[in-house]
Amino acid sequence: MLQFPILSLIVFWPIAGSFFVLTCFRSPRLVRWVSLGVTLMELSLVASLLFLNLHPQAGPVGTWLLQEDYPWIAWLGARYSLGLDGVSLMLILLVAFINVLCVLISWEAITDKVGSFFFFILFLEGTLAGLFLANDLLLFYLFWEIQVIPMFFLLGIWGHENRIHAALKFILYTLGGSLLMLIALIALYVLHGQQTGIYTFSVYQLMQHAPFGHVTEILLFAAFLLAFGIKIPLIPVHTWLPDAHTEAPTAGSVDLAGLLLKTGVYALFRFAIPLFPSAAKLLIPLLLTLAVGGLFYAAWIALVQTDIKRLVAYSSISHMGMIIIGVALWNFITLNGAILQLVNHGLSTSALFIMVGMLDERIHSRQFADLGGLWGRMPVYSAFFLFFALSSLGLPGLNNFVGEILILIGTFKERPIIAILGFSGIVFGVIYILRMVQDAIFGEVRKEHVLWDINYREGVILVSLALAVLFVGLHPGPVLKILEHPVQAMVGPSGHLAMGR
Amino acid sequence: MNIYAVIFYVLGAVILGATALAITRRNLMHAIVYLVFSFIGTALLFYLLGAPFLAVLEVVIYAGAIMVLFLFIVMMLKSEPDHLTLGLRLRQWLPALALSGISLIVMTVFVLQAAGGSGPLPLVMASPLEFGRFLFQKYWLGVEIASFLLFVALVGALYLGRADGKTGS
Amino acid sequence: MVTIVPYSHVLILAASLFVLGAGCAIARRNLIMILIGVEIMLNAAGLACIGAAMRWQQLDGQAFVIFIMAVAASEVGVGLSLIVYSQRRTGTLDADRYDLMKG
Amino acid sequence: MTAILLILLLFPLTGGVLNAVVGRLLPRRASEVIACLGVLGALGMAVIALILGGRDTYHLTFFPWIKVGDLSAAMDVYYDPLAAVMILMVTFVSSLIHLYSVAFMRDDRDYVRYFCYLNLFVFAMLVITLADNLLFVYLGWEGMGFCSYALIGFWYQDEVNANAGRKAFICTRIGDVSFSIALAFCFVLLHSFSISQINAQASSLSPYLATLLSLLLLGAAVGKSAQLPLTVWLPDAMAGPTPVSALIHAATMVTAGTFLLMRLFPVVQMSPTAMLVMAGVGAVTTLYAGAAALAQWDIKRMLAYSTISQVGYLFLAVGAGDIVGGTFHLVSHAFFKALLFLAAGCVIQALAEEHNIFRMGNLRRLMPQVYWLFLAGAVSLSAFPLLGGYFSKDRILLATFMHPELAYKVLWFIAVVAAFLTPLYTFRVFFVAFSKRADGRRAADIHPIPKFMAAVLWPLAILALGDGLLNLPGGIGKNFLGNFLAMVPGARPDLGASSALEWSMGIFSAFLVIASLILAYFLYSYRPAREPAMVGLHKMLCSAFYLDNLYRLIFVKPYQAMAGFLWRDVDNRYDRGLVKGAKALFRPYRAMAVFLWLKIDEICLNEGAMKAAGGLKVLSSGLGRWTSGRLSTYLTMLFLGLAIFFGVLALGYPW
Repeated sequence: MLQFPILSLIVFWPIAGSFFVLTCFRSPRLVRWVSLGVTLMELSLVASLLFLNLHPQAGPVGTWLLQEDYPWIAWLGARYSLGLDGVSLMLILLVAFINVLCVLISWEAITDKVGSFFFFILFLEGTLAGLFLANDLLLFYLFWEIQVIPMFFLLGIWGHENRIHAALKFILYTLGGSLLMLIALIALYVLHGQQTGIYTFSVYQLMQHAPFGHVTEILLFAAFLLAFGIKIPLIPVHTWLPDAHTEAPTAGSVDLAGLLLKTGVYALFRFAIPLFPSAAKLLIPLLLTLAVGGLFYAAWIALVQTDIKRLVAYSSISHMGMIIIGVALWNFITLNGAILQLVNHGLSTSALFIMVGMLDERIHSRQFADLGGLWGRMPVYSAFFLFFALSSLGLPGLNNFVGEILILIGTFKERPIIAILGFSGIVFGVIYILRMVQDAIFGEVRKEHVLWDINYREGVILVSLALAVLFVGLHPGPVLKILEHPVQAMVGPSGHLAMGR
Repeated sequence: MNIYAVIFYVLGAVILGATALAITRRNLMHAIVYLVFSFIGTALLFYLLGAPFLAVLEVVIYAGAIMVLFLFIVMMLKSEPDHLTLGLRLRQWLPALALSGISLIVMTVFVLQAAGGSGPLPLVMASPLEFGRFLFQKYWLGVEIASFLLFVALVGALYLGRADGKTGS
Repeated sequence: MVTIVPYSHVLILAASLFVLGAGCAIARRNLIMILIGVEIMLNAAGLACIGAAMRWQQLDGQAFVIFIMAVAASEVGVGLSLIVYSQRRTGTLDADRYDLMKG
Repeated sequence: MTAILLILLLFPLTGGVLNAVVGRLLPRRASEVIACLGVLGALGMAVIALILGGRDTYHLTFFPWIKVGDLSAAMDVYYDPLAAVMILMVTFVSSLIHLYSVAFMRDDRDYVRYFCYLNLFVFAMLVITLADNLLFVYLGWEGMGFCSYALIGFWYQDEVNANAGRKAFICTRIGDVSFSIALAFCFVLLHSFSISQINAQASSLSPYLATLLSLLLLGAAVGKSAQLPLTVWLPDAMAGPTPVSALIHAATMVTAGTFLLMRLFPVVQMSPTAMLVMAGVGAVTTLYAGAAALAQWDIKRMLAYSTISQVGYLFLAVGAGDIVGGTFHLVSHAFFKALLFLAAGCVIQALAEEHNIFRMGNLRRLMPQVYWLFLAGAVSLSAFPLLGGYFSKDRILLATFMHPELAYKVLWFIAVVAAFLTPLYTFRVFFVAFSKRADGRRAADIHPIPKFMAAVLWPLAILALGDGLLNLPGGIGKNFLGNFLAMVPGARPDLGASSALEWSMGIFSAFLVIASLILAYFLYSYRPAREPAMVGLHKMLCSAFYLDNLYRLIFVKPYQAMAGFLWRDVDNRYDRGLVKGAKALFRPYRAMAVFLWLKIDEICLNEGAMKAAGGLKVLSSGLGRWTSGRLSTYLTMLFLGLAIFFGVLALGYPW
């Protein structure tokens, strides 16, 4: 249907690259350069989409910028259909950008079994790109399941002290949730089939279904919500995240925080809510309480962490709470803000994890008791650390502020109380971030270490991230323009959650 | 109830009796000899059911080759007689009997109920020539594969059976 | 046209033979007897095929018996050599003594 | 006009960024020059803008920032006389401070970081003064909050400074919450962020909403200008270098709050109740801070409290509806307070970081130049007749007195008492520190400070003293500032008070100041003052009515009961691993967080999930027993499967 299947290329190029990397595992140096080449190629591919001045065209599976739709399992009605719109374009751009950084960070950090490490990283990148592009429910579920495996190995093999426990918990949580989702998915498939006679997995058709019985709709939505809630993570099911982060290698936790959390939110607003609008409408209060609860709960706990990586992990839970407020309210401004905040969180939290990783490389410990007074001996590092800490606490002029303001002002229109809670939630955010900054950089030196400032490679990573953060912060125009059309399509003309058709 | 039906039931009885005896013998030699009788009975039945070539084949392969092989192995190993006491050790046979009983009953009920199965069998004989031509026309590939299978079995048996120093008892 | 016994009786005969074979395979402890049980089962299958061939006047059933015999022969060959091989190593033919796979 | 203002904004920004990026590579002199140029350039631009702009207002857009649906925030500027006066004052005072700090930080290694933050600070303040879009103001607002955090905690080596910086940031951030809510209110009610449109639509607001909105704005201003109840952070902010304190507490940060209220005066004007609350907060804070300043032994903390009280006057002025008086006092306060701070800086550096006034003395003879500068500042602060602050403070008192409502008479009385206290605490410090004392300082232990530091203060001194000319009630400079600000919405050039009332008020306040001066002379200069013991009334005043401890108390009581048991075991076990920085926070927050972390997060959520997983293990070991390894069991299992299969078929079969 399309002359050059660029979307499939974007999805399968990293996967092909990963297998190629696996073959040349003999020399680590070669592996590193090849994987860097693969990720850079992927980034250029995705970037080329930006300059292709695509405009949305209607296709068999709804209006997308680009779409590929081939029969996959014909008798089941599952089609291999990838669709690109503004939102997924931004997210795969984030995926490609973050993965280049992942390769660069683990240049010296990873010494044993280098070949397989980069295999998992690239494989994960491919599956993530696939997940963000898939708009066939089965294909989406396929990628959703596959992405857990490389992450599990990344955590399990190259992690820190009790990595096995963390990896086990990670896989138990994610798979538990997604099994429930599988059941819901099948139920949806069958119910839709009975209703309309055509058995298909394509989300476009599934969305046209007339609302099922009241209870079934809520049950299905709850199952989807649980699976995505675990990944986001929402409050009661978040305990795997801090462990997974503290034990993961730098590249692993950057991938985990930067990208995997996004899949949960993306799936929520791309699949769960449009598929069950009436149920979503009913569960908005629940979602909001979980989100606001998460915002305060994680911020409060982050305050007392003794391990800097755990603190950043809890901070990302708190940020995710803010994003979910935006998604739950589902009006044009908050949804725009939430999606923008997804990209921002990806940038600033990955930056923080990268910096903590660099610290770990130098001091081999993440406890606050060993840090302190870094500004004296690592001024450039500490300057960047302060910069990214500010970006994550939402200083205006940097990226998170734009997202947060959009979300909270959009929320103010419909639910002022939630917005006020959100605003005060930010204050808690300020408290624990400042505590982290003070205990890490300022204050007197607690332990003597041999410290060297950031070298050329680390410099490139941090400068590129800083530029991205500043660009989105000061000039979010182009990003918002890309997001405008898809969000308008999702929100529907009424600007609110379109009632069940 | 023509003569052929009588022969059929007699042969059936002979086969079942011989097999039943074969599987309950304590002494292996006896079991194998009874089995040979049972296979010869089956061969005759094949002949009755219009498959003369296969009847001969049955005698040659089953009664001939396989049973002789068993005899040869049993004599070679001359292991201690099977300690199965004559008295039926209930605990050992109970599961077998129970399961066999259930499945037998169900099979027979099915067979009797099944619509297409109960038609009387016309007496017609497939001559070996006709059967040979049919076999090599339609199932030439199957026969090749069967031969290859036998060849592989041969190699396997040889390999396992070789008496190198390492595995000497 | 002369007809002999109805097809169902042939099937019943084959079924009982099959059940006898299975019973032998399960009940007996001696490896050789188990192998014999399997042989009986294969033979019963052959019988059923012959009956079917006669019932529907197609030679495919009989062709199939050839393959059954081929399989049976190769199976006995390999089975017996295995038995000899293991008997030489462990000195016994009792099936229950081979329980390395426990656990 | 757009170009001028754009360059005005870009000057400090480029100065700051240049310093941050390449500052380390340049020699010390070069980075200092960049910093000073940044601010002096801005001053030049401000003057040009004043000449060209004259008295009319301009709306200029620079840069479209966020555009989502009907929410649009562009970086645009609303330049009117009020902003003109403010940017002139801010740039002038900051450039003087920059020049002063070149000398002040002469032997500090981290000068690059210092100048970078200072420039960014001035940039943020200019953004606040010029911005039209409230989001753009918020950008400046937060930027200034961050720069103050970084500058107060500049000497981060020891924990106290870093904590003070953080406390300042968090307290202002609490204020910012009400600002962001006000922001959201504006968008929801008036569908736009731009100040000019909000002012235009202000009349459409219902009284209730107008009150709510202006109270929220008041909350923001209180947070930033350290009025009650958020005054705790300002005295601690003295931990930063003195020029920073001068910049923060004289020229920029504290005035930003009142400026915001003046800028949105049409909205505030709509609700008399909000204005009364504003005036009340102002008056009470003046009295509170004035009393606290009386008992301070640290020269900088005294100046901090005096700033709080003077800013209280500004709130009183805005509350009484007199923007001209407010601006007038704001400008004069900026001059004499900057002068006092910088002079104190000279004294501190000369006496090797000595802050306690009772251990100074004989400075009149040892440092004559600083003596005269400090005297000029003190005189204009205490509103000595015909000098410095006299006319501006007198105008505010007059405006409050003339306000029709009775409540304003009470506020007027409070303000008068505070006006009486101001000369008292200023000259207390003056006499104790500078007059001859037996146990005073000797010439030997005076560290030489560069001439340049004191010299740069003279323009400030002249302006502080001559400031009254700007807006004389009568005579030649008649209402010069008032007429200039006439175009600003809500500004009334002259109060239209009868000349008799004016004269009587003037004489009354002059008499007041002289009486307080005489009292101060007797109390502190006649008999050499000893350092009073920290007990009773003195202790209460010194610690500002224990407000700081009061806050800790409010937060301690509710949690103590709940977290009782946790307090002992978890806290001790937890404390060993904790770093001192976190402990400085309010203890109950920490206990609550630890409770959440250890009890809820770790135990019930974590272990709960693990027990569920454990259940699986029990199940699987049960199954394990079946694989006994005996061949027969496997075969039986196989046959059992077949039998069951047949059984099921049999059941399903239509008999």
